[in-house]
Amino acid sequence: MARVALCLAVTGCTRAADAHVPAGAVITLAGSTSIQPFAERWAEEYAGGRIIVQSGGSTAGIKAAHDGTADIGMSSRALQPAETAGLVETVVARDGIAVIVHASNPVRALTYAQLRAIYGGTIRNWRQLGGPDAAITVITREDGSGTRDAFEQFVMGASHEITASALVTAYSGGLRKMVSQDPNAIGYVTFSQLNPQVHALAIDGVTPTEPSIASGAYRLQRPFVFLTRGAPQGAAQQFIAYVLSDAGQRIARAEGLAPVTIQ
Amino acid sequence: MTVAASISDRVVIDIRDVSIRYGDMVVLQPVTLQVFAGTIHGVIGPAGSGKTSLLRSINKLSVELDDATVSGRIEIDGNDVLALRGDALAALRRKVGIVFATPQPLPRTVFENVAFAPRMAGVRDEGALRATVERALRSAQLWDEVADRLDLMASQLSGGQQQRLCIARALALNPSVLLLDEPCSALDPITTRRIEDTLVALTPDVTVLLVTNNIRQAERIATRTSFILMGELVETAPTSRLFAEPRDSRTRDYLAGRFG
Amino acid sequence: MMMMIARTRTWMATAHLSDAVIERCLQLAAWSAVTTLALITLFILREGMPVVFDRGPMAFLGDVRWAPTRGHFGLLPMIAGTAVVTAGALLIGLPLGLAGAITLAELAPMKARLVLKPMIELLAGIPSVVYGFIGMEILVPFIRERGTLGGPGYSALAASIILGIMVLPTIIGISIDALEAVPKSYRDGSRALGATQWQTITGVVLPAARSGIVAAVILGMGRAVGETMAVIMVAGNAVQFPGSLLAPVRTLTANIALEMSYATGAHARALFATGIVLFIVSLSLNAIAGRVRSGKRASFA
Amino acid sequence: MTMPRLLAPRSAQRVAMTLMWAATAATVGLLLFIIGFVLRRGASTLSWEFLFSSPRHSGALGGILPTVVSTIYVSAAAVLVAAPLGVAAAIYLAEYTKESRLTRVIRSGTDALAGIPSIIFGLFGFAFFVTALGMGWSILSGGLTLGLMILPTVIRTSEEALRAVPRHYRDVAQSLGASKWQSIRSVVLPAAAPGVMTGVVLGIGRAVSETAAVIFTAGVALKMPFSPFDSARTMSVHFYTLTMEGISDDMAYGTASVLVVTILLINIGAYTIMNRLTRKYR
Repeated sequence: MARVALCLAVTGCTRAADAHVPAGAVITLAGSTSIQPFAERWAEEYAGGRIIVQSGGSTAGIKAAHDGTADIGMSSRALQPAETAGLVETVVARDGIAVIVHASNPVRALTYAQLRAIYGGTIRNWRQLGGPDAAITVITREDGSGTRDAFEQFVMGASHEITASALVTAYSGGLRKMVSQDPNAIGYVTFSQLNPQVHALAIDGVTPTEPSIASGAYRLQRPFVFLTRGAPQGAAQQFIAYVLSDAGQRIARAEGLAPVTIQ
Repeated sequence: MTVAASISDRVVIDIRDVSIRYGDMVVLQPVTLQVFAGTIHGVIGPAGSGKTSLLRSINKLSVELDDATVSGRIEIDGNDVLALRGDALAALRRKVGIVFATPQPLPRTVFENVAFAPRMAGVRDEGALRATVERALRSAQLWDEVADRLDLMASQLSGGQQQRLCIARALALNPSVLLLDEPCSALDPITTRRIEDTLVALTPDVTVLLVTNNIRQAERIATRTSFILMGELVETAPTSRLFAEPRDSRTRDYLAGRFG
Repeated sequence: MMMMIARTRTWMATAHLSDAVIERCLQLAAWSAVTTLALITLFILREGMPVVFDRGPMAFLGDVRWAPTRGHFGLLPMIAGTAVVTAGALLIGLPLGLAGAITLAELAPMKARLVLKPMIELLAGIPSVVYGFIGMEILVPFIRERGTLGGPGYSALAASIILGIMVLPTIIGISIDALEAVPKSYRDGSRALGATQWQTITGVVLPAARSGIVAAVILGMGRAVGETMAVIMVAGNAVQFPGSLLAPVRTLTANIALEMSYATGAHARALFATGIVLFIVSLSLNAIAGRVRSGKRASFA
Repeated sequence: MTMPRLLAPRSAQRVAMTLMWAATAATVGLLLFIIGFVLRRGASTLSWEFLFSSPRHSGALGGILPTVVSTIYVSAAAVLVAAPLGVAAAIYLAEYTKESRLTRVIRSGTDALAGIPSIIFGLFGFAFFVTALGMGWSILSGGLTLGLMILPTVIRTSEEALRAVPRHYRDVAQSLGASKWQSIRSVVLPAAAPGVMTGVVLGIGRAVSETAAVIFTAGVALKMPFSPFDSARTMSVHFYTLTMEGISDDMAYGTASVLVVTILLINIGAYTIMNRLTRKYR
């Protein structure tokens, strides 16, 4: 499975894949930058119409679905109660967030409490976790990144904050590269970003795999949600149906996401 | 070789009470001077006496490029020079050629140097340009030496040839007046005489105002001569009378070479 | 004769834009740089000031926590980060740069100078992302794995070294101008009194060129303060007061570029506020250098 | 700064000389090392196919053609802004004004603009061109931002070139009836052309190697740009993204090599223009 980083740093592309432009209705998707590259992959394969994919972040996507500037809003976080009014949510895939360490790191599993302590800056040495006597290099994403939001939501909770001494990078691929180069590093990337250079830890005994994410056993994950004003219909409904079809879900799996409709 | 007395008494350049200063440094006291049509008018005097500033004011170069302040009135064929600006001034300058002390060819070929003024005046037709260039080079007595090398870079000519090129360049638009600022100061005696012959040959079609610190040169070719000392016009007279019986003692001393 | 002049004049005026119109256009162009500066000031303030007004400047200059999505906009750590990294860069760039400038201006024969000077200018031409890349590939692992050094490798030290190299062309270039402005007679006089070349340089030339060199240092600082990409790649971007040179830091510039992609609302405005601080620092460094340099000219005028 | 007294002047001189030359050698050595390091690593990826084919999988495979084209478009847009404005400003400063309070304001404003960090240009470009003027992330926004950034460089070098033109060219041209503008256009400017061109080419060099100001104005879309309003990822931004995303080391080295070679050629070009043409006009 070609787990190649697809996430574009700043997805400014406002035009559909120009490889081939199928006839039929034009649908605009807007929202989460995490979903955007995968939406483009679906758009490339979709024969039922021309798909324009824009970014702007989950909040922008939710707003776009509300005021109709986009046929389908994309959100990679659960909606707050106030945001759900008039919107129908359709989960099209799930993206786990894998906690990664250097391949040579003996530590293979952590609890959520330990993870919170590491990122909170209270546990500072691998020895406290059964690893070598070395300072832990904590690496995180920049403020505003969807992946960081999800990590903070599930691991840190409202009361804790990620330590100020953590290294910060604006690129998930870059974070993975930093972890792969520093034996004492710990970081987190989306499940689709995993590659053999780094090792994904089991959290509370559950290792992030496609099934464990799909089933919800692996709790550190976020849903990829397509939002429509009212029940999806017309061209939007056809595209969502395509994405949930076997073909669409196989693309999701190929891109490292956990499909929702196929095992 | 003396020159016939002034051919006509029509005044081409009429300078009345003209004084020049740079900032608050006065370089020329009020000067009144007439230059008659078709003559060569010499202006002699020691260096730094304001001769060059006066000459450069006649086509207003001193005002535009040297930040000089010129008061008084300068008329060329009735045109109030100091009042002219912009395109009107440019048009006047096509009628008033100027040659500087050191030969200053433009970084172009011989042909393009002479053709510069007509091109600026809007002449496009190559045939007309070639004719103008040939005529100008002939009247500057340079044609025989460069006829077959017109596309040579001007900088490759000798000093004397370059100065004659500058004269030809100034003559390209048939100016009625030619101003020369010590044209031969950088040239050897033989070339100097050639330039002098050229200037004499230009009259009476062209009126020549020749600033020179070479007293003999003025004596040889100037119809009338003015003597300026330390920014003051001492006296003006037909050359022969000025050299024979100068009215002012300072002129007599200068001509005798005692100072200046 | 008058008729001739009149006819050519009218022809001239219509055939092309008259001089006055052209002069007007050139004058407008002359103001283009100043207008741009004004526009930049206007837009940076327009985007950044609202959040400063409604949260108060102390929220930015008095706070040490930066969590824009949670309402914390403390810039103090970044200001400290910028200061540490700039000081570090000068520690490296000044000695090397001044030595380079002295060699090129005073010691090198003309032939060598003609070869070396363009190479120094080429050093300035290299994109900062390449410097950052070299830092990531060589410097960071070196710092991490060296016994005596250690730490995550991404650190103030790495940023200082890279910036030290990057400011060299600025310091060398402007110092050379300062040294070359010192009249040759100063050197001849000193050597005539039996001083060695080095004594002449240290005793006569450097003091005479002092204000120019100070200006070069200040402009070098400006270059270091304003660098973004190379710093993001090697400094680690941690929002903290660096305990040691081996600790990661975040500079003002890095703060802007890191989060600009996803920032919205107050977060985006906070990044513009960061820009305002950087803008003020750069302008004042530039102004100080200008005054120092003009001070120099005055003494020689 | 003076050497400590403990060394006799003679030996102080020798020690100092070695130190000075060592420092210069180190500086030049650094330059050669950087270029060597990048070119050696990138050599294997460099090929015509790499230059002229499109990237696949966000740049992990294939070539960098779109980024080469984007770099050319953005730099061209920058020059179209900076050259006319810069040279016109330089002409006004060199030919039309005398040193006055006004010219001092213009000059200090231009110097201050030169001192502005490129990230501030990025912010400004984003706020002004991308958002306020609604050009979005595009070649136009990027080009305009870069154009304003290299404007001071063009103004400074052009003014120096104009001032280097011998004074008498103006005397002669205007005395032959050329108007002030004609004398500038037909005599002074051609003579100053080498210096002006050098300034413009150096400006291009800076535009090509710029990243911070471009990433927020021209965007990062890895697609072949067709219209000035298309978002475009320049080579330097592509190299930065490849490196920071850890997408592919080979592609990163290859892009870096192309970038460094381009900058080398531009600087060498500027230098030769400066030398060869001035000799012709001297």
